[in-house]
Amino acid sequence: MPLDERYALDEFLITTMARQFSGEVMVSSVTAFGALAALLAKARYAPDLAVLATPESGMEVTPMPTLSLGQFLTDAQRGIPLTMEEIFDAIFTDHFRIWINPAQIDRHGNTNISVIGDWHQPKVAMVGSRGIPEDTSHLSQIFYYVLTHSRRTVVEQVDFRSGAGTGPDRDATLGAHGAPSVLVTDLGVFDFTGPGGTMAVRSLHPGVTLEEVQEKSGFEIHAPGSIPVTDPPTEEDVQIIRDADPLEVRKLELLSGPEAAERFVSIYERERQALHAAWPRLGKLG
Amino acid sequence: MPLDERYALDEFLITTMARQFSGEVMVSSVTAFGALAALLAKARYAPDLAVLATPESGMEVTPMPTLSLGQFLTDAQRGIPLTMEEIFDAIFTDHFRIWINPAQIDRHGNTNISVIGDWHQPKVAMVGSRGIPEDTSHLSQIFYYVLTHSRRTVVEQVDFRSGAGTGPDRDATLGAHGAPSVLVTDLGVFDFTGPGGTMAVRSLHPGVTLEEVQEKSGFEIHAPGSIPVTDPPTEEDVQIIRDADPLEVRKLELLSGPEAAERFVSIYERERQALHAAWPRLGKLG
Amino acid sequence: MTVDQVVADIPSGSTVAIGGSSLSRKPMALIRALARSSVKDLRLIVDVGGPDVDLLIGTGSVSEVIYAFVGFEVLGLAPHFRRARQQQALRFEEWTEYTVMAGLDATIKRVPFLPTHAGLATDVLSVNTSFRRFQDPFHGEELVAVPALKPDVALIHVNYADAKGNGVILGDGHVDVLCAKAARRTYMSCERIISSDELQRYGRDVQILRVHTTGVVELPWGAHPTGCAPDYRADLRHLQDYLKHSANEDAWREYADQYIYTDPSRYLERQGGVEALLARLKV
Amino acid sequence: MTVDQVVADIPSGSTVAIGGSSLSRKPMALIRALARSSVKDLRLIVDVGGPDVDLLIGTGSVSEVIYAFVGFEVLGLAPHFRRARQQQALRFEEWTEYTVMAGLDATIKRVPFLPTHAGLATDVLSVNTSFRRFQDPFHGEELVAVPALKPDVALIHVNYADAKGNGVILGDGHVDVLCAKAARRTYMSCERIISSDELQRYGRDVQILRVHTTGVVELPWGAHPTGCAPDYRADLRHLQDYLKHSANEDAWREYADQYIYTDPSRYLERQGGVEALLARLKV
Repeated sequence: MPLDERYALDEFLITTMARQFSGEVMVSSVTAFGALAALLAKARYAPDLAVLATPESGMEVTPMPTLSLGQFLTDAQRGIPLTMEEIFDAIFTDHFRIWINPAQIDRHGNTNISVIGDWHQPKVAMVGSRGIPEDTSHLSQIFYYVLTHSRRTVVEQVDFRSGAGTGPDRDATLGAHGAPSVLVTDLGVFDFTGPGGTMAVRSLHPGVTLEEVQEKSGFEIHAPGSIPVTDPPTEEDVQIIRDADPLEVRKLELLSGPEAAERFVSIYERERQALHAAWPRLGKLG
Repeated sequence: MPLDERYALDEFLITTMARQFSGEVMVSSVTAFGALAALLAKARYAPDLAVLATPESGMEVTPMPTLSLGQFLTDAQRGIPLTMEEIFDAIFTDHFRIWINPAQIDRHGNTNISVIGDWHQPKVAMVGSRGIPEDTSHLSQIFYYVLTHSRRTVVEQVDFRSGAGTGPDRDATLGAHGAPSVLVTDLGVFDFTGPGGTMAVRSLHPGVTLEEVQEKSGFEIHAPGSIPVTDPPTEEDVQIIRDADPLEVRKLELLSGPEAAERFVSIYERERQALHAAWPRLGKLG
Repeated sequence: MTVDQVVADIPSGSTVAIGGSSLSRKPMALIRALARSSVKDLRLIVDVGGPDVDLLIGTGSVSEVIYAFVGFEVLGLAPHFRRARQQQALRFEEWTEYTVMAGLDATIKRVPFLPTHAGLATDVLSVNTSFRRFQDPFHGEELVAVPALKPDVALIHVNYADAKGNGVILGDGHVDVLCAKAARRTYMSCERIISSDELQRYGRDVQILRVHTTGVVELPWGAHPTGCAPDYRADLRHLQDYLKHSANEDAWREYADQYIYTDPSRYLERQGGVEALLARLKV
Repeated sequence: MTVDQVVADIPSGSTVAIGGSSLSRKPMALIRALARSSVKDLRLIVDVGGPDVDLLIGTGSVSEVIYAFVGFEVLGLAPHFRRARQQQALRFEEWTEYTVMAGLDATIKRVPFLPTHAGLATDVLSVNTSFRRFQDPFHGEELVAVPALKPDVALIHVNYADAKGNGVILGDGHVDVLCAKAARRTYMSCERIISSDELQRYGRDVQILRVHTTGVVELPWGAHPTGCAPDYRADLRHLQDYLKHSANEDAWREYADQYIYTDPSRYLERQGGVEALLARLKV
């Protein structure tokens, strides 16, 4: 999408993600994008969210995008400490939301973070399915985001189903439990309301064409006759994001190679100071 | 048994109970006798016990026999607060011991606290089996005590099995899991080493004869040729019990009728003061 | 919320899980509100029940009780429970302490059952027809399948809560967390509503999370006559009075008029007022 | 206890459950002691693994890994884990976060399995042959049976512990409590051993109970290079160095000589000493 001087791509995407939240649910902050989307949503769009500092740390805190300090935020802000058991109970009772950033997502919303190639003879062994099977078999809303929409990330069929998508297998075994609901990419917003629960365009970001999307996807995405343009962030949205992420941890997710490494080191060196500036009580704890 | 001026029956029985404990296990204090047995054992016979103030309250505390203050002891002594889940995990992993006081116990060590008569048409509906099924299906040692050994309490067959005894049903379904190990009554100490896992005399209290036991039991209890006499408490045992129970809550369990009611009221009125005297920090909490 | 709003949300025939344990932290003010409403045919789920279950049976509000225990501990048996059991007046289902927890946990984990050995070789399995014996899918070991318990409503009483529905429990937690998570709607009374900032100071004593609660009511002494550690102990004198008044219908009507058919503030006055309660029960 | 006594209790072929989560509170000093011993053919169980699993694979101590995740979070993939997976050098079994917890919990509850919907409609069920699909005994609903995971040994690192084996965890608890309860023997390292009286001040942060532990070792910075909230954050610079040295065998031997084949106090010296660590990592 073409850049707009009022906001960067990351701010556009985070705002779009924030606007998906609703209700009184726990929100886990596992990536910088997820943390900022939760924080912005809580401030502007879904005031009842119960936001966590890390996948597991204290509830009712203001997450700060960080490389290594998630748990320390709970300490600084007090917060309500949780256990893994409580996180999973919130998942099973559908009181939990999370933005997941898969390596691959396919036509039916199946997602993969485990392996490229055959699981038994991996081309690239990634990390393992973590808690995505639990999320996708229990939550009524599952949010995915992909920062580089391409034929490598948005694929006809994932190499391995870490997360359950739509289709007969889900219908037979999970029934009403869970289903992928939204995918936000750098090109648009998608859902799974196409024929047979397949991916469909909900809106495209300003300046993005359907042709570009189809060209960058591993399959033909269902599109309605008239496609809305994704609403851009407001000035207030952008300001909230910038204030909440002075170290610009969010930028790391969009970078790679030496530029990312350099930025990474600089953020890591500065994050303690930023934390102490945001939560002065913390410095006194030691 | 004939009274001895050096100790009362309750002190004799509590000491006998205390001497059954061993190892590093949690001990729940659900009755005054159980609490005092745990406390005495910890002081003299099984120093590694982790003693609880109530069935569920803090670990590593000094239980005080009480009518209503169990939970407050955790507060007063700090202690390590536990949850019901932790109690049951300790039961399932066999790190838990408890003295249970059933309404009936039978030849095979089955026990009943639920109902006299048929469960569906109760003569006396008591309280329900509580956690006794869990204890008896998981603990490798299960301790019972009965303060009035009689044909009403030590019976041929319980009216309802709240707790699993020995025998084919246990062998078929529980295998190596759990089994009743000891019964202490006002007449003697019994175990379940008789033919087919039936009740057997381990020792008789001073002055008690086998004839008396058989007469007061609903069935013939297996007895070895030579029957030991139960060891009496030492002076130190008795002193520890008396110091730990200045209100003499333990005496209540042996009383009934108006005498019990009167003693009950007096203990209830005085127990806060006793608690504050034992744990002066508590008075400052309010 | 007010107690009346809570009761208005509980229709006749509801399945109600109750927190606390025998004489400890029972949500008695909510129970009394339920008892004086026109609600009938309640199906109660308790792990360790006491005056909560007994009072609701006494006012004819109950059609079924699922329980591991109902009693008055040191004071003896629960009179209305005992009478109803002996007269076979209601439906009763005897569970055990862990199986009630497992039944609630099954609902939380969204599975139809959880397996256990508890109950094997006892008569609980013979009289409780909700349980089922089955063989585990790996080795054919015989186990008990504990079915999911699905409360419509949970009622709990805690020490402190914030207005959003996070609750602090300072004494024993009993099964309150399980009740709150398993029920479709959870109503929580508390000794005092505090600010969310103040609440966060209690750390891991914040045991009830607002995503699992529907409404909060401030009801000081809301557990009376049961205790609420560390704020007050159980009022055994009042409970002795309760037992005396449970001996016959006239006496029970007198008790009900005095203590049930009245609002929470008048209830406290009839205990002699807050000062007298403090003098008698504060630890 | 000392680290060497702990390692002496762990024979080759043991099944070892490891606490912590990726870059948080991994018992790294115990892991390094295990890595430099002659112990082989370990069967590791981790929920969320990181440098713990990767290092033990790097030193050839492992024959099988049961895991929901192994990675270095913001730093990327786990190099030895990735290589071993791609070369099919060891046996791997992919589980999921909750099923690892459920497998440990099944052992704690002494049942052969626990049921869940997790894994249905995913490929985890196809590649993980330990799971079994079955139908629930009540309604025939299709479920996954998660088999009990039975660790011989659990290794965890906590903030404080008393000499008796009660442990305080101040940051996230991860799956440490489950590991400690499920394992036949649990060894716990801690930043500092404190008196039992002092420990009791931590209330519900005392998460590890001594009845579930076998031995305690005082090992300050024992989680390094992972973090131990609120005492120190993860040492991402050291971990970057680790990753660089994992590129080839020579570099890895250099890393191992420097940081694994050395005792805990020399390890800290080689990090620049405690002062430097404090300056870099204390929050």
